[in-house]
Amino acid sequence: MKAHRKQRLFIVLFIVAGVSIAVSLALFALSENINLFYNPSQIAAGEAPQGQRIRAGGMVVDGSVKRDQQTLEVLFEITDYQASIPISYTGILPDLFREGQGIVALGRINEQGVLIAEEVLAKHDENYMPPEVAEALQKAEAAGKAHFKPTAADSAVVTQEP
Amino acid sequence: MKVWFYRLGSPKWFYDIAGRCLPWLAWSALLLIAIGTVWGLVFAPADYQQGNSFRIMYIHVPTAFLAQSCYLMMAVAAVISLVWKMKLCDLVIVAAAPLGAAFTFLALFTGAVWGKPTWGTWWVWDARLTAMLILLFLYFGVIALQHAIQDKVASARATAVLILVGVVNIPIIKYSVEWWNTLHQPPSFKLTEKPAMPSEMWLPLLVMVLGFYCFFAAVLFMRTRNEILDRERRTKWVRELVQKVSSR
Amino acid sequence: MALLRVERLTCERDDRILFQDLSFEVGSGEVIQIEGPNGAGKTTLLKILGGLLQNWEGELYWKGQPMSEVRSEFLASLLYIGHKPGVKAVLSPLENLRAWSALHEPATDDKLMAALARVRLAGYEYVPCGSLSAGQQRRVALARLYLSQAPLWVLDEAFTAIDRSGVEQLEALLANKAQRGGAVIMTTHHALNLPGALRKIRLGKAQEAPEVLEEEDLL
Amino acid sequence: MSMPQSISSVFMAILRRDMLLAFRRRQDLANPLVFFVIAVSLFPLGVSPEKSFLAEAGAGIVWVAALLATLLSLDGLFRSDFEDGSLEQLVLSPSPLYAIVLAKILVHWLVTGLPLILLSPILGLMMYLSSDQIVLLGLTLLLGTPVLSLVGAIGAALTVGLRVGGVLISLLVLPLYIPVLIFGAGTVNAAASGLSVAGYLALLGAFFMLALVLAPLAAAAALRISMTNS
Repeated sequence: MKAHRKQRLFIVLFIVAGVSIAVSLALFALSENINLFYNPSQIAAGEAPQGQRIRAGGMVVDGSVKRDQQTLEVLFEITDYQASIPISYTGILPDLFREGQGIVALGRINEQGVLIAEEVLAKHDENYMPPEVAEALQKAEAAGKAHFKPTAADSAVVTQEP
Repeated sequence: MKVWFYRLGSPKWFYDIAGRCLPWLAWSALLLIAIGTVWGLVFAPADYQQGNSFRIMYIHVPTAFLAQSCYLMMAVAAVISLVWKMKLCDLVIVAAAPLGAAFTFLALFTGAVWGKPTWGTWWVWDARLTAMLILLFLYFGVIALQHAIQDKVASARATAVLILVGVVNIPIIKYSVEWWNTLHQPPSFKLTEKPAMPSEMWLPLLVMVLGFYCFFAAVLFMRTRNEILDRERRTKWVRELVQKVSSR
Repeated sequence: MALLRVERLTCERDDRILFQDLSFEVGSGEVIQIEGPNGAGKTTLLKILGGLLQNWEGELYWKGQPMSEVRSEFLASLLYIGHKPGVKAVLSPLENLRAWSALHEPATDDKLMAALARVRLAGYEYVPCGSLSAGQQRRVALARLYLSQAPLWVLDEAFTAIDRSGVEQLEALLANKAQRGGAVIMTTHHALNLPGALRKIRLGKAQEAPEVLEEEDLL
Repeated sequence: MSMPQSISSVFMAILRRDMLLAFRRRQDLANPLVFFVIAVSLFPLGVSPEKSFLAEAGAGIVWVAALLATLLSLDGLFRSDFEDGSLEQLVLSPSPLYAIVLAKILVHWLVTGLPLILLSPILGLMMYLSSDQIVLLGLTLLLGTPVLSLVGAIGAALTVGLRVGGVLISLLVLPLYIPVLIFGAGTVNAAASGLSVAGYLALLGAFFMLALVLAPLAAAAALRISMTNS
């Protein structure tokens, strides 16, 4: 009878050991910061590979959007409030694309360090508000009292990273 | 304690209690959803960025909640079914699986409809969306296995094992796809924090979520009652019940 | 004390009650033959006793203790040969027995060869079982009876495709088993010639109209 | 009553038996491999034979094909044992079913997963992967294919004895394969982008350990339940 108990104990120990190894490996992986998503400071620091398809995300810099008059080409910059990188995109932008808004761009970085985007997706945050409130906030921000958007936007970018 | 536990597991007892709760649940679901719909669609203000399209949130968020809650509930039922062999839990799982699949599908569908105006695309291979799609596949697997095994007891046990394997995998799947790619906004509702939207926007959402939960509970009770009648059709109480109804 | 005790065993499959409130005991030295028409649930009963099925109500006791608590001891005391003999067609009789004995009853190759000789398979040790006749394949499975020290044997139609002299030989084996204090539960279509030890349990005819049950029975 | 045998001797006995069975039916073993090679070579034909595309998508393609090839071979894991009654004998063994199932899965991996890994360099060359990427692809497959066998065994155990078994396994198991696929192919892509792969490999290792210890538990429970199917 004892032998059966011993066998069961052996299996339980095996399972416990395996699970603990799995957990420690997973914790190690977490510390390694796996990422398929680059923020502007990483790209500016040259961490992103050139010529590979990557994803970059950040806020569109106020006043940086320049539209070509003849073609659909748009040039703009995105920022994470530490660094900014230029993005070029040819095509129709989503409705939600506007300055100060978070976006995700898919594309390759060329030699000049410009991200040539194949796709631009507008990211919307969890902050919903009526237009009047937004207007009031903007006015307040213009008056230099509240710093509403950047903080909310920052948090939106940070959540994209593990 | 044990008596109480076994009473809870008794199909007849559940049939009676569920029958008594049913009208309450159904009416509150109807009322809450009606209020929430009107409030959310007519009275809540438009969003400063998305305009009116954000209003689909009032369906999208409750369905997404339910899709996950339903799987969680099935997992709890699966544990009880495997450990204590409570028959009622098997019936609840049978009743819940198609509901969960339906809500997952609805969440995905409304998400796609919402994604078009906001993100500029119907579908993106984003973490939350992909995880939801996989959840839908898990539901399909559960339903398929349920129907593939003839023997009722074996079918329930096998399904319970599958659900539990899925539960272990759901966090893994969730984090895998999250690291892989993300675009979706963080949850609009957190239990621990004040929602990041004004009360005239989230109160109707709260009403809708409550309404959908009531609706889910009502449909689940109805379906479970049907399962009970089918499974217990040879017992005395079901026969008496049928006689009473047919003589009326 | 009885080796195996069955209390109020009820089983329904596919919406049909096979047997209800079945209670009996199996003591050492007994050979029990389960009888009944086709579809009466003989195989199901043996599978339940062997611990293969789970969809039944009632209690099983092994040496006075509830089965769920002493399951591994019970399995170590059981030899079960089912409808399907569990013989691999691509393996030879010797390889089949080796695989079985590694799991159930450690034995040297010499012992395995001797057991094969007892079931008149000497000379076929290295032939793939797929090329043997049905009766010979069945005998590969029955060779386990000559190796097993387990106190309880559960044999479901074990004599299928076995010729007359083979059956006689097996009858002697069973009688010997009972004499040494073992117990056998079996089904067979053969009329068994086992003076003294044989007891029969008859399962009722398959019920056409299902019984009305009290609610507690189904809980 | 016989004394139970040690877990390791039971494990080895099952290993020997199943390897022998696989060897006797070796012509069947080639099928998933042939499928693997054909499935991979469909992509250049069906999508694009362009070098840049294949170099970028190659690792993912090989991974998807390996996954499907494993899936194809899963149905046989318990089925033949179920059909001839051997499974009853395994389930009724006094030794822990956990160890028996683990041994059977190991054999499944040795005869399907391992050959896939050995074939992967050739397919990597056909997909224009660099030699570093090919090595890494082999490494991820080494960590990942055991997970495919282990998790697949749960699906096989749940469906053994069912008529629709083969198709149903895919439905049950494929959603569970997705994390392995993401990180398996992701490792090679990350390396191509010049990123560190240690984290990816650690995660694949974590999946492997978790599946190694938990999957036999679920598969054993599923097998006991499936004994009702006849």
